Amino acid sequence: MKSKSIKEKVMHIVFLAAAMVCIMAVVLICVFLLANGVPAMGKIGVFNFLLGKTWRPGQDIYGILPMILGSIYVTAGAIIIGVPIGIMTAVFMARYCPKKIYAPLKGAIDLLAGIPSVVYGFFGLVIIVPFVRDTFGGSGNSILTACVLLGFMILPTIIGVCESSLRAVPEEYYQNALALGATHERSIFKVVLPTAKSGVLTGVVLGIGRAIGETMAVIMIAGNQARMPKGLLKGVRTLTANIVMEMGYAADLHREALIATGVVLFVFILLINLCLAAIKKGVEQ
Amino acid sequence: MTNEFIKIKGSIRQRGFNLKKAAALSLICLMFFLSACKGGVSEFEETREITVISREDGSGTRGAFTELFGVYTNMEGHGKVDATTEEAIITNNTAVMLYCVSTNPYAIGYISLGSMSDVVKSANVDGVAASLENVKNGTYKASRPFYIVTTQSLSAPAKDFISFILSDGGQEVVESAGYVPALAGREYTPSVDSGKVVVGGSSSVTPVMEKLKEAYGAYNPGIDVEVQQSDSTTGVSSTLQGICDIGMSSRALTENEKHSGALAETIALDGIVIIVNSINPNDDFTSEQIKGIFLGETAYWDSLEK
Amino acid sequence: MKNPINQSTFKRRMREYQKRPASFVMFILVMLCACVTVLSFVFLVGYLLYKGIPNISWDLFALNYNSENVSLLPSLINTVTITFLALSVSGPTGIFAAIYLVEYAKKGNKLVKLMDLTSETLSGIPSIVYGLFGMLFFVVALDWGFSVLAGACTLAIMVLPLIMRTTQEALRSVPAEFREGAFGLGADKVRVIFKIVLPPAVPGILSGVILAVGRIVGETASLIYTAGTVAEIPESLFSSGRTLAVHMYALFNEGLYIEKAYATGVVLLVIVCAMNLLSNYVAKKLTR
Amino acid sequence: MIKFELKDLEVFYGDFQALKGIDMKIPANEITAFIGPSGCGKTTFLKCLNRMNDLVEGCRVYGQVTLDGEDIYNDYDVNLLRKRVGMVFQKPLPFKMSIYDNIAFGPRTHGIRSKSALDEIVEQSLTQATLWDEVKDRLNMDALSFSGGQQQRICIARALAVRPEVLLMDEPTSALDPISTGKIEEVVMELKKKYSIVIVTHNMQQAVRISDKTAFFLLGEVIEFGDTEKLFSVPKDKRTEEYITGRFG
Repeated sequence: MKSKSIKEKVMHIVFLAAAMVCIMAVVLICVFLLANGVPAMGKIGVFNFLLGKTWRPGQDIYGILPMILGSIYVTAGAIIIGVPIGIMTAVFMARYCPKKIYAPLKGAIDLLAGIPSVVYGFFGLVIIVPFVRDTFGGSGNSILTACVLLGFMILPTIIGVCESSLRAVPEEYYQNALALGATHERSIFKVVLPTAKSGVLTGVVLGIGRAIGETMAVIMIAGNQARMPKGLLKGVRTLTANIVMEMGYAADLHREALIATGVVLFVFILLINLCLAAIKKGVEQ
Repeated sequence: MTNEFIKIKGSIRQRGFNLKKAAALSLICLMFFLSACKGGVSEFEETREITVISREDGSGTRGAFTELFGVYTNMEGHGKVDATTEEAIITNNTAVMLYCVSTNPYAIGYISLGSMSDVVKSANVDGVAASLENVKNGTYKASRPFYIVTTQSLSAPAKDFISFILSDGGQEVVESAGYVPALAGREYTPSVDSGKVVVGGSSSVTPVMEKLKEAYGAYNPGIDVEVQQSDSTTGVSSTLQGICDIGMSSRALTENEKHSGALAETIALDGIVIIVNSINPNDDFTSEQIKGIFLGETAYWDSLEK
Repeated sequence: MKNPINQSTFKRRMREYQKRPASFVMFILVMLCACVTVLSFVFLVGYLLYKGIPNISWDLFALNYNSENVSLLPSLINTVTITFLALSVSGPTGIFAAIYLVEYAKKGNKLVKLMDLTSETLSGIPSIVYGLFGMLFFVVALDWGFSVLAGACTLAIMVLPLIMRTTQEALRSVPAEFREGAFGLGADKVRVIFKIVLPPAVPGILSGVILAVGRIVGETASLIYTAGTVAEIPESLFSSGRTLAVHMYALFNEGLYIEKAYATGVVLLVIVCAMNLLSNYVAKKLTR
Repeated sequence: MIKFELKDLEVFYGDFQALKGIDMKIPANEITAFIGPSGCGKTTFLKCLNRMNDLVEGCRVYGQVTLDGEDIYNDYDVNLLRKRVGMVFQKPLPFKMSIYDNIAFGPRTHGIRSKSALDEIVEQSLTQATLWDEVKDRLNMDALSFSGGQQQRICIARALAVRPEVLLMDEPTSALDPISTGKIEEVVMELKKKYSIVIVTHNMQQAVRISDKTAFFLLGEVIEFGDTEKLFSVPKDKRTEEYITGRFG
C-alpha cells in the first residue's frame, strides 16, 4: 500500500514538473528577449519605435509601424481566406467524406503540414505571384499574394484541429437534430459545429499563430517594402520578414532594434491570446 | 434552375463521390489553372511600370550596388544616404531575385556575377558586358570585394588555410568558381598537418569558400574545414566570439567590429550584374539610367531616356 | 432481389434541397472548400514532383557533401537525429504536462489558466523568435555553439505547446465514465491514466506528434541560428548540421542548385509521407 | 384509425437480417408499446418509421411503410417526414445552448422566425412536457445544467415543438430514476390525447401502465401484437408468456 502511494506521489511530481517546464520556457524566452530588445527601445524611444512610419537603419531611423500594420493585414487576410476553407474542409472530412477517399485525403493534409515553408514560398513565387500579376495587375509581390499563400499554409493546422474536435462531438447530437426534421447541413452547422466551438477556436488560434509567425514563405512573395502598406496589390513587409531580412547584416543598434521587433511580435501574440481567451470564456458561458 | 443544379451536382452525391466524374472535373479545373498560369504575357509592353527589385538594407550586395551607381542622396548630418525607391521589392535571397525577374517581364534587379543564371538576361552597363574578363581588366565598373575576417588569436590550422586561400592555388579556385582573384604570386606550403577550422558567414561567399575547402583537402588532407553558411554579421560576430575561426563577409567591417579586434582581408572580387527578363528588349543601360530607375525617378519602361 | 426502398436517389435529394436553399448553399460551400483544399494540394505536390523527380539521382544520396555534388544524405541523417532528439524531449514533457492539466489540476486553478496562456503564447511565437532565443540561450549562454543539440532543444520548445494542446484535447475527449469505472474497480490514479485514459487518446496525441514532426521537418528560420548550416554528418551532438529544409533553403539561396533543391523537396515529401504512414501504423497497433 | 401501416418490412444490416417480414398497423392517438429482449429489432423498427435507418451505413430496407396512406419511402421528403414523426432518444441530450434555443431549434428549422410565435411555441411545448413551471424563469440557462429527468423532458418538449403527429420514444426512461420516470409517464399519458405514440421499453410494468397496444418482438419477428391487457393476461403465444413472466432466456 505504501509503495503505491509513493509511486502516485512521484508521478504527480513528474507531471507537475513537465507542466512547469512550459512555464519556464516562456519565462526564459521573455527574459532573454526583453534583456536584448528593451534597451534598444529605450534608446530609440518607445513612441518613435512603435509609431514611427520610417524604417531606415542606415540613418538610424527605426520606426516599425509599417511592419506592424503589414503583419496585421497579412494575418487578417490569411484568416479570412484560410479559416472558412479550413473549417468547411474539416466539416467535409468529418461529416461528408466517404470512407474510400478519407484515408488518402487525411494523408494528404498531414503531408501538407509537413511541407517546409521554403517550398510554399517558391510555389507562391512561381505560381501565385505571376497569377496575381496577370489577373489583378501590379507587380504580383503583394499583400494579396501573401494572404492567399498564408491562407493555404494554415489550412492543415486548422483542418486537423477542427476535424478532431468535430469528431469528438457525440453522434447523438447530430441524430437528435436530424430527428427534428433538420437537414444534414442544418444539423451540422447549427448543432454539431457550435458544440465543437472550443476546439474550432483552438484551431483558429493555432492558425493565427502560424500565419503571424510564418517567415520564409512570406519573405519570398510579399515584396518586403519597408513603408506604410498602400493597398492590396502593393507590397508589404511583415515583422517576421523584417527580422530575418536584416538580422544577417545588422550590427549594434540595428541588431538590437530587430530583437526589439521580436519583442513587439511577442507582445502582439500575447495580446491576441488574451483576446481569444476572453472570447473563449464568453463562448463557454 | 433545378436542371442546372442537377447538372452541376451530377458528379457529387452526399454520401459518396462518383469518383470518375470528380476526377474529370478536378482535371479540368487543374488544366484551367495551368493554362491561366502558363499563358502569361509574351509580348513586352513599354508602357508598363518598372518593377524594381533590390536587396535588403544593409546587404553587402546592395551596399556595393548603391555605391557604384550612386543610388543615394546627400542628407545633412548623415552624409550619403541610400535612396533606393520605397516601391522596390526587397528580397534577401538571390533565387527569389532570379525568379522574380525571370517571371516578371517588367522587372529589373541585380545579383552577384557568380550566381548568374540563364533564366534571366544580363544587361550591359555603359556598353560593357558583365563578364569575368571585363571585371578583371577593369572595364566593367560594378564590382566589390569578398572578405575573410579573423582575429589576432588565430589557430595554426586556420592560418594554414588562409595561406592556402591567398596562394596561387587558392586564387585559381576562386577564378574557376566565377569570381575575380584578388591577388597573385604567393606559394602555398603546408605548415601544420592536422586540426580543425570552422569558417562561417556570408552566404554570398559560401559557394567559393566551399570550392576552396574542397581544393584544400587535396593539398592538406589532415585538416578538417567546416563551412557554416549564415550571413556577414553572424560570421563576424561568431569569429569575435570564437565560435568560428574565420568569418566570411561580403561587406566591409563596421567601426565597432574593427574596434573589437576583427581584421579583414580581401580574397576575391565579385561583379554585380544588372538582370532583366529575357523578353525585355532593354538590355543596355547607362549608369545614369540605372540610377534613375533605382531612385524611382524613372517609373515606366517607355520613359527610360534613350 | 428487389431494390431496397431506403436508398435515397439523387433526384430525391435535389428535390429536398430545393425547398431548403440555405442548406443547399452550405452543401455547395462545403464541397467547394474541400475541392479547393484538394486542388491546392494536388497542385502543390504535383508541381514539386514535376520539378523534382527528373532531378533525383543516386548522386544525391552520396555520403559526402561537396559543391559539385550537393548530396542530401548528411542533412537527411541530421533531420532524423534532430527530429528524434526534439521529440524525445518535447514528447514526454508535453504529454505529461497535458496529463497534469487534465487529470490532476483542479478546474479553475490559477496554474491551469497560466498554463493555457503560456502554451498559447508559446504556440504563437514565430519560429524566428525561437531562433533568436535559441541562439542567445543555447548557443551563447550555455556555450553549446552551433550544434545539433542546440537546434533540437530549440525545436523541442517550439513544438512543446503543439503536443501539449493536442494531448489535452485528446484526453478531454475521453469520457469521464471510463475513469469513474476504473476508479470504481479500485485502480489507483497512475494506473487509470496509463491503462484507461491514455489508450483511447493515442490517435489524438499522435496527430499532435505528426503535426510536430511536420513542423520540425519543415523548420528553417530557427535552425539557421541554432544548428548552423554545415552540410556534413555531425561527429557529435555538439557539432553543427543542417536539416533537409535548411539544406533546401541553402540550395535555393544562392540560386545555383535550384533543380537539386526541388529534388531535395521531393525526398523531403517522401520522408514526411513515410513518417505519417508509420505513425498511423503505430497508432493502429496501439489502439488495437 | 390507422396511422402507420407496414407491409412485409425487412431490414438488413449488411448480411444480418434485423427484421423479418413484418406486417403491422399502428393506430392513431393511442400508445403502442414494443417489448422484447435486447437486439430483437425494436429500435430498428422504430427507426424505420422516421427513416433514421437511412443514416446507418449498409442498411437496406424492403417492403412498404405508409403514414396516413402515403408511402414514406417512395419519393417522400424525409425532413418533412421527421417533422411529422418526432423522436425521443434513450439518452437525454439537449443541445449545448439555452433551453429556449433548444425548444426553438425545431420551429426555426421549419421556417418560423417571428419572436412572438416562437415564444408561444416554447411555452406550449414546455407546458405539454410539464416543465414550464419549473423552468419558466430560467429559459436562458444552458440546458445541460438541468437534471437528467428535466433534460429528458426538455427533449420531449423539443420534439413536440415542431408539432409532430406521431412521437417515437426509444426507451425514454431507461436512464432515469423512478420519480422522473413517473413524471415522464404522466407526460406521455397526457400527450396521448393529441398524438400517436410508439414507445420502446424494457420495463413491462411501464408497458402495462401506459400502453393501449403492445407488440412483442423476438429475433426480428413480431410474435404477438394486440391490446395490452389481453397480451399480458392471456398471451396467445408460449414465447410471449415465457417472456412476460420472466422465464425467458
